[in-house]
Amino acid sequence: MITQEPQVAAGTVDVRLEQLTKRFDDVAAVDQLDLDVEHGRFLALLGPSGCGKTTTLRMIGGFEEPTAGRIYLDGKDVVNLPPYKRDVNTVFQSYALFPHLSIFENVAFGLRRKKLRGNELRARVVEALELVGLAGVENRKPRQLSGGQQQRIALARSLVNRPRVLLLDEPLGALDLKLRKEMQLELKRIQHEVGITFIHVTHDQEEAMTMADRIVIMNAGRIEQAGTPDELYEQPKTAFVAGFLGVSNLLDGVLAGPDRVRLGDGTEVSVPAATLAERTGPISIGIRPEKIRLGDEHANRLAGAITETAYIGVSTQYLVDTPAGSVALYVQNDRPGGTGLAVGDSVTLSWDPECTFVIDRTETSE
Amino acid sequence: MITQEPQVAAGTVDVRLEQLTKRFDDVAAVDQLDLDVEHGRFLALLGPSGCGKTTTLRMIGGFEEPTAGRIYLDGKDVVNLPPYKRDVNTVFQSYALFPHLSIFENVAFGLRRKKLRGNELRARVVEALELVGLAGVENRKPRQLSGGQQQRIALARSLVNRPRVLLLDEPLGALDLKLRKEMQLELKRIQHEVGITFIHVTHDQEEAMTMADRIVIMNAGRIEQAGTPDELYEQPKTAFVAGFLGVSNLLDGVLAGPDRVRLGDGTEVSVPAATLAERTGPISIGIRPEKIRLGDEHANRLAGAITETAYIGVSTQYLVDTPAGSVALYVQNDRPGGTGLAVGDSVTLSWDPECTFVIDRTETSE
Amino acid sequence: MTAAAEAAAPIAVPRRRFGAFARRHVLTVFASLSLIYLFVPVAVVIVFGFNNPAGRFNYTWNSFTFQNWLHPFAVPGIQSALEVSIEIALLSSLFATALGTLIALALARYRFAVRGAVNTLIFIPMTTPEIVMGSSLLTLFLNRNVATGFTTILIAHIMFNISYVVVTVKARLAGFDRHLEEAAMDLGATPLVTFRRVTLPLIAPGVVAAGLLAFALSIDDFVITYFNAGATTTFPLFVWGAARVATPPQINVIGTMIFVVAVGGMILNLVWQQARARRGA
Amino acid sequence: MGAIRRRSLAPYLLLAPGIAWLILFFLVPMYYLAITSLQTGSLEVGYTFNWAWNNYREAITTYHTQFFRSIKYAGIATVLALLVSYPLAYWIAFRGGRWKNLFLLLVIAPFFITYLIRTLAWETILADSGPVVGFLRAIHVLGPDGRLLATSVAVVCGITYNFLPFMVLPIYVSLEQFDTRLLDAAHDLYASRTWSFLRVTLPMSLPGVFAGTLLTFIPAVGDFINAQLLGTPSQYMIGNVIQSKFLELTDYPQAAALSFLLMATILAIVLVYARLLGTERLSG
Amino acid sequence: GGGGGIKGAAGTTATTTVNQTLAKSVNFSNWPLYIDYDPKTKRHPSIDQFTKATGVKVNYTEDINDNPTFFGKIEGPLAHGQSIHRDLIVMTDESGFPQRMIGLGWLEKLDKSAIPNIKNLVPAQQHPVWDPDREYSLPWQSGMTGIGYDPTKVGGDITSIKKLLTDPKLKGKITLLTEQGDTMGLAMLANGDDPSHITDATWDRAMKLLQTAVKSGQVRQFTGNDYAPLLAKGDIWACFAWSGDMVQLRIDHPNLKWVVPDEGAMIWNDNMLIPKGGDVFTASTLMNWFYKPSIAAQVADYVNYISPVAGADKILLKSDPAIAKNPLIFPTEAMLAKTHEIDPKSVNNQKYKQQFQHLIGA
Ligand SMILES: Nc1ncnc2c1ncn2[C@@H]1O[C@H](COP(=O)(O)OP(=O)(O)OP(=O)(O)O)[C@@H](O)[C@H]1O
Ligand SMILES: Nc1ncnc2c1ncn2[C@@H]1O[C@H](COP(=O)(O)OP(=O)(O)OP(=O)(O)O)[C@@H](O)[C@H]1O
Ligand SMILES: [Mg+2]
Ligand SMILES: [Mg+2]
Repeated sequence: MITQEPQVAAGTVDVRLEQLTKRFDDVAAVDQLDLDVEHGRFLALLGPSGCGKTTTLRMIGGFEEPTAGRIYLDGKDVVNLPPYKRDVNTVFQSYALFPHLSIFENVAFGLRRKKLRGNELRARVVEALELVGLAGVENRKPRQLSGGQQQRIALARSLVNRPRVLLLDEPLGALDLKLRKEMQLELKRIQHEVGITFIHVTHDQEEAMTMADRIVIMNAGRIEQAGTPDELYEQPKTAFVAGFLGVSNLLDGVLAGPDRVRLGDGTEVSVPAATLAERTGPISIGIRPEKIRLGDEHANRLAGAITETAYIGVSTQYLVDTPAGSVALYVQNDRPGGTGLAVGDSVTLSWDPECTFVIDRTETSE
Repeated sequence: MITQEPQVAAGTVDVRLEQLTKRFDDVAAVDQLDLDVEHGRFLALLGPSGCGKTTTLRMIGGFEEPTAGRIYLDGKDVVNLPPYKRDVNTVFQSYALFPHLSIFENVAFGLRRKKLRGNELRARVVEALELVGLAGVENRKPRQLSGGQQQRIALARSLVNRPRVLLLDEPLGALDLKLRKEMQLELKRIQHEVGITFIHVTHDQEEAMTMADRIVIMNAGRIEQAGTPDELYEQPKTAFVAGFLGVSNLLDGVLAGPDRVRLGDGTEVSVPAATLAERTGPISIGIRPEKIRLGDEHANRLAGAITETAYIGVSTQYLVDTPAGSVALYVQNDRPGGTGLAVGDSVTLSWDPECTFVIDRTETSE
Repeated sequence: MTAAAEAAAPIAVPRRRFGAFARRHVLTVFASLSLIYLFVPVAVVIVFGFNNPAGRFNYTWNSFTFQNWLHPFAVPGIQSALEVSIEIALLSSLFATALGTLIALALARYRFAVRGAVNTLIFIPMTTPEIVMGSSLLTLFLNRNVATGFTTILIAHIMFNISYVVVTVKARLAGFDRHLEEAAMDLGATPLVTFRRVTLPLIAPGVVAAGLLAFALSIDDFVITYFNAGATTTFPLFVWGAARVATPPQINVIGTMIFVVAVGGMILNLVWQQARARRGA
Repeated sequence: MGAIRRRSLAPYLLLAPGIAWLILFFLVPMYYLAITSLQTGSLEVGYTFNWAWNNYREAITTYHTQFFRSIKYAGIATVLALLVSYPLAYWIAFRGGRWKNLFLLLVIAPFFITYLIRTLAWETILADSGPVVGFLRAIHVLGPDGRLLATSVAVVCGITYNFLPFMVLPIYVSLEQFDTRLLDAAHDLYASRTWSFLRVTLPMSLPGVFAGTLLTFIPAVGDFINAQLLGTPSQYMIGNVIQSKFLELTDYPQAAALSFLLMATILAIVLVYARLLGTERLSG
Repeated sequence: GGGGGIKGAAGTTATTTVNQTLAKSVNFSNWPLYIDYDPKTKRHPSIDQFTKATGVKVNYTEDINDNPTFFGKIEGPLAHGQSIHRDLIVMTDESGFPQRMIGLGWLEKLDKSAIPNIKNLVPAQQHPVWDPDREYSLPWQSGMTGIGYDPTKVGGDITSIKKLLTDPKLKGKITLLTEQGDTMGLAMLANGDDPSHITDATWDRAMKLLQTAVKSGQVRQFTGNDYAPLLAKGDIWACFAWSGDMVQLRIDHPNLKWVVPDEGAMIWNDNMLIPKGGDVFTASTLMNWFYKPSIAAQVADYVNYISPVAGADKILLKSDPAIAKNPLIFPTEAMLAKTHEIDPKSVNNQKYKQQFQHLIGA
C-alpha cells in the first residue's frame, strides 16, 4: 500500500522552516519564513501571484538554495542535500511529465532509481495508477492524455515513491472549472487514503478552503496569517487577509467603549469585546457580506439604498450605499423568485455583533 | 459618441442564425443552430469546452464559412461576405493587439481603413480610450500594458468602429479572478453606455449570469436552452442545463398525482402542478442546494445523515445521504461559528415545493 | 523558458558541491576551446591579410604591412570577380527571399492537398550534396544548349537559396498569432492590406535574416558555381584559380571584408530584433 | 483558416513561382542527369542516348575506392563534429544565459569566411613548418619528418571544421526548446545529474542530433575541396572524380553516372540511419 | 527530353570574320605572371605600348591556371557555337587541347597578312606535328620540364628522374605534375624510352614506374603550378618543375635549383590561339606586336621563359645580360639537345588519358 509506514506518530513535525529567506538579486522572494507542518496535514499555501509560494516550495524540494535559514525534513537539516536525496516529491504546475517516456515509465521513473525491478515495480506502478483511477493507460504517451489525466499521472508519479511529504504547486491551475472541482475532491480523497503530508500551493482561496485543514496566507514573501480555514475567514487579522479570503465590508471607525465602535457617520455598533482588547486609535470593523441581513433582525443596523444587484443563481448580491460607506451583501436565494428588490430601493441592513471582526486602520489600504 | 445611431428601433433583430451548421471533417462543431439576437442585447453564449461557441462566433465574424445555414446581420444575408465587409467586430480571447503598432494605431486601425484621418480620427480614438478608462497610453506599445489594460484596448479597438454587433470570445479568460470580476462590471457598464449588441462567449456560468440579460446554453454544437439567467437557473429543462448552471440535486421519481411525485424510497413530495403538466413516465425532480433547509420548516422533507462537509467561508456545503439519494445543500454562514454540524450527524432536510423543478428521467445522465 | 528560470533550475542545487562544480567548468572550458578552434582559421585569414609575403605565396608569415588593405584590388581580376560575386549574391538573395517567403506563407497559413509534397521538395535540396546539384544543373544546361555563365550561376544560386529562406521564414511564422491577421480583417483590412500592415512588419526580422543567410550562402558558394560558371569568374572561383599559382594577401583582405560585412549584418539584425522586442513589437 | 481558406486558390498562387523554380532547376536537372548517365560518346563525336548501363558498371568498378573513402572520411568527420558540437551546443543552450544569441553567432561566424579561404587557412595552420606539426612532432605523435598536410588527417580535419555549424545549430535548437523543468522533475524523482542527462536530456535532443549528423554527413560525403587542397590523389574523394570528369575530361556520361550513384548511396545510408534511430518515434 | 544527347562537333560553324579593321578593344586571356609587369605602375608595359601604338585597348586577364580546367571552362560555350568573349588565349601544345580544338573547329585561322613578324619565329618551332603550317597558332613562350629541388633539404644535388622517383630519402617529399605530357614524358625518359613516339609498351612501362612511386607514398601529390609554394615552404624537397617557374621562384628563394635531368627534359610551347568568334584581325595584329624582337625581349626579361622570337636575346644582351646568359631562358645547345617534345597523339588518346587521370587520383 502507498500509505505511510505506521510508526510515524501523528503530531511529529514533517517539515520545519526556520527564518527561510530567498533573494533574487536583492528582491526578497521569500523573507524570513517560519513554519511547522505536522505529519499527515493538508496544508495550503495561499497568496497572490508573486508572493513567493513557488519559491518556498522549490526550496523545500531542493531546486533553489536558500539565501538564509534552515529547512528540516523529519528533523534532519536538508539544506545541503540535492533534490534527489530528499524524501519529498513535487507535483509541478506544468506536470513536467517526460514526453518521450510511456506513462508506465514516467510513473516507474523514481522507483527504478530506487533499484526496484520486475514484478514489484510493475505492481507498485499499477497500484499508483489505480489510486488515481487511470489503470490501463500504461503504454500511452503523456501527450495522448487530457489535461486532467496528465495531472493525475503527475500525482501518481510522485505518490508511487511514498515520499514523506508531497509538494503540489498549483496542480489544478491548468484545469478548467468543472474538472478543477472534481480534482479537488479527488486530491482530498487520495490524501486521506495515503495519509502523506501535502503542501499545496494555490492562489484560489476557495480551493484552499475546501481542501486544506490548515491554510498559510503569504504576502510579499512573508506569512500574513496562518490557521484553520474558518479562523482565517471569521477572524482575519489584517485587511489583506480579510480582502484576500473572500469579500468583506470594512467600515472605518473609532473606539466608543469596551465593546462599542463609532463609525464614520456616527452610528455606533457593538462588537465582541475580545476584538477590542488593548486596541487604541483608528480601527476598521469588518463584516462578511453573507452575515448581513436585510431588515432589522440584528442589533447592529445601517440604512441605505441599493446601488447594484447581481443574480448569480445560488444567491443575489447587493451593493448598498450607506452613510458609513458602501456595503456588499449576499442574500441566498432560498425561495423561488428571489427577494424582488431592485436598484434604488432603500433598505435597512443588520448583523449580529458576534459576526464582526476588527483590524487596525493603518492597513486599510484595500 | 460611440453609442449606436438613434434610428435603430429596439426589438429589431441584429443577428439571425438559421440552421447554422459547421462540420470539421465530419465533426459537427455547430449543428443546425437557430438564434435571434435583438438589438442592444447582452447575450451570453455559455457551454462546456468544445461545444462550438468559438466556432459559432467565428462564423458570425466571417472567419469560418458555414457548412450549411444562413447568417443575417440586420436582415442582410452575409454568409458570402468576407470579415472586412461585415459590420461586426470581434474581441479575441488573446486580444490580438498588433504588437508592432502603438496603442493609438491599434485603435485607429479600423478607422483608417474607413479613410478617417486627422482630427476626427484622433478624436474618435481618444474618445474610445476614455470610454475604457485608458486615455493617455496612446503612444505605448501593447507589451507595455498589463493584461487587463490590453483587454480594454482590444475592446476600444473594436468599439471605436461603432459596429452593429460586438463579438467577445472569452474576453476575460486570460485575466486572474480579481481583475476578472472588475472587468465584468466594466464591460457591463460600457455595454449599457454604448447600447451596442454584445455576444459574449464564456464557459464561466457565474460570469454569464452576472453580465448577460439573456443566456444561450450550448452543448455539443446545439442549443440546450435559452432564456434569462433566473429562468435557466430556476427552471432548467434538461439535466445538462441543471448540472451546468450551478449544482442541483436530481432525485428520480414517478408521478403520484397532479402535483405529487413519489421518490425512489417511496417518500412523496409535492411539486408545482405546472411542472407536471402533460408528463408521463419516469421523471426526476430537482432542487438547488441553497433552497434546501436543515430542519422541517418546509413541506417537502427528507431524513438522512451527513457524509461530507466543506467550509468555504460564505457558506458551508453538506452532502447528506438520504434513502432517495444523496443530497447536497448549502447553508449560508450568516452567524458566527457556523452550524456546528459534523459528518455522521443525522438531519432532516426540507424545501419549499415551489422551488422544485422537474425534468424527464431519460436524460438523467448527469 | 526564461533565461532566469533555466539559470536557476539545474544549477542551483549542486553549486556548492565540488563534483558538479568541476563538471560545470570542464564543460565551460571545453566550450571555450571549441570556440577557439572555430576561430583559429578566421584569425589566420585576417592576420595574413596584413602579411607582406616573400614571393607569390602567402602561406608563411614574413612581415607586417598595410599595403594589402590600401590596395585590395591590386591583383588583376580580383575586383571584377568580387563585383560579379556581389551582383549575384544581391540578385539571388533578393529573388530567393521573395519566392521563399511566399512559399513559407503558403505553408504556414493554408491547409492544402500537396502540402507534404511541397515540404519534401523544400527539404531535399538541403540534403543533396552540392556536387550533385551542380552537376545535374550542368547536364540540364548542356542538354538544352544553354551556355553557362552569369545567368546560369544566378539561376543556380536562387535555386539552392529558396529552401533556406523557406525554413527561416517559416520558423518566424510559426510563433505568429493567427488571430492578428483575423483581427486586421475584422477591422476592415482586405487580405492585401492585412499582409502589408500586419503580416509583413511582423515577420520582417525573419525575412531579413533569411535574406542575409541567402546572401552569405551565395557569396560563399563554390561547388555549384564552379560547375555552372562557364567563362564567368566569381570571387571563390578566383581564389580557386589563384591558389594554384599565387595566393596574394589581397584574397585574405577581401575575405575579411566579406566576413565583417556578413557578421555585421547578422549582428545588426540581432540588435534590431532585440530592440523591437524591447519596444514591444 | 476561415476567410482566407475561402479563396482556396491563394496557396497555390503563393507557391507557384518558387515551386516552379525548384521543379525546373532542381527536379528537371535530376532527370537530365539520369538521361546523361545513360549516354555514350565524346565531345568530338557528340553524345547519344542508348541506355548505356555500362557507365554505372564502370563507375563502380573503377571508382569504388573513392566511394568508400568518401563515406569513411565523411563518417569520421561527422562523428568528430558531433563530439565537438554536442557539448558546445549544450553549453550555449544551458549556460549561455543572455549571451546565447551572441555565442550562436560566434559559432556561425567562421561560416562567413569564404569556404576556400577557410580551407587555405588550414593549409597554413597544418603546414609542415607550422606550429601544429611542430607541437605534434615535439610530443612524438608525429615522426621527426611526419606531416599533416597531404594526409587523410588533414582532409578529415578540414571537413570536420567546414561543416561544424551544420551540426551545432540543430542540436542547439533541440536543446534550446528543452524544458528544464523536466530536469527538476527527474532530480525530484531521485535521478542524479548524470542519470537525468542520459535518461531525459539526451533522448529528447536526439532529433537534433539526427538532423545535425545528416546535415553534416551529406555535404561532407560529396565534398572535394578539402581533399584537393589539404590532400593528395590518395585522399581524393568521389567528389574529385566527378568534378574532373565533368569539367576536365568532359566525360559527361561517366560523371553523371557517378553523381547518380552518389545520390543513391546517400539516400540508402539516410534511410538505414533513420530506421536505426527511429526518428518518427523521437520527434513524434 | 534530352534523349537526343549533347551536340558536340555540331553547331560550331560560325563564319570567319574577314574584316580588316582594328576593333576598339581586344580580350587577351593568359596565364598568371606570364607577361612583363611593372610593380610601380602596376601595369604591363608591352601592352600599354601596343595600345599607344594602335589605339586598341587590351583587356588582359590572367584566368588560365591549367589547360584542362580552362578547357572545361570554355568548352561549354564553344560547343554551342557561342562566343567566350576572348579574342586571344594561350594554351599548351603538350596538353593536346590545341590539337583537339582545331579538330573541333573551335579555332579561327590566323590572319597572316597582319603578322609580318612571323618571320622571327625560330625555325625549330615552325612546323609542329599538330599544326604543320602554323595556321591556327603561334608560340607565346616555351619551357622545359625538369627537376626542381632544394639542395639544403635534399642534401646535395639530385639530377636523376629515377632517383627522384625511388630514393626512400625523398619519400613523401616530391610532387609530380598533373600535366600528362610532362609527367609521362619524364617517366619515359627515366626508362630510356622516346616520349616523342609513344608505343603501348613504352607507355605501360612509364605507367608502372609512376604507379609504384605513388603507391609507395614516394609521391606526395600531383600539382599544377602549385608545387612552387610547397617547394618554397619546404613542404616538399624536390619535384618535376617548369624552368620558368623556377626562375621566378629563385628570385625570392635563391637556394632553390632547377636542372635538366641526366635522362633528359621535356620541352613544350604555350601557343596563342584565336577562339571561334574572336576578332581575327585585331588578335593577329596583337600577335604580330609580340613578335617584335624588342617587345619579345621585354616580355622574356620578365617572365624568364624561353622566347620563340629570334633576336630577342641579342637585344637583351645589352639591356640585361644576366638574363641573356641564363641557360634557363636561353638554353645552351647542349641543353636543347637533351630536350624532347611529347607525342601529341598520346595526349588525346582516351585510354591513356583515363589511365593517367586515374593515376593522379581523379
Ligand atoms: N529565477 C528567478 N529569478 C529572479 N526572480 C525570481 C525567480 N523566480 C521567482 N522570482 C521572483 O520571486 C518572486 C516570487 O516568485 P514565485 O514564483 O515564488 O511567486 P508565486 O507565489 O509562485 O507566484 P505565482 O502564484 O504566480 O506562481 C516574484 O517576484 C518573482 O518575480
Ligand atoms: N479548425 C478546426 N479544425 C478541426 N476541428 C475544429 C477546428 N476548430 C474547432 N474544431 C472542433 O470543433 C469543436 C468546437 O470547437 P470550439 O472552439 O467552437 O469550441 P468552444 O466552445 O469554443 O470551446 P472552448 O470553450 O474550449 O473555446 C471542437 O470539438 C473542436 O475540436
Ligand atoms: Mg508559482
Ligand atoms: Mg472557444
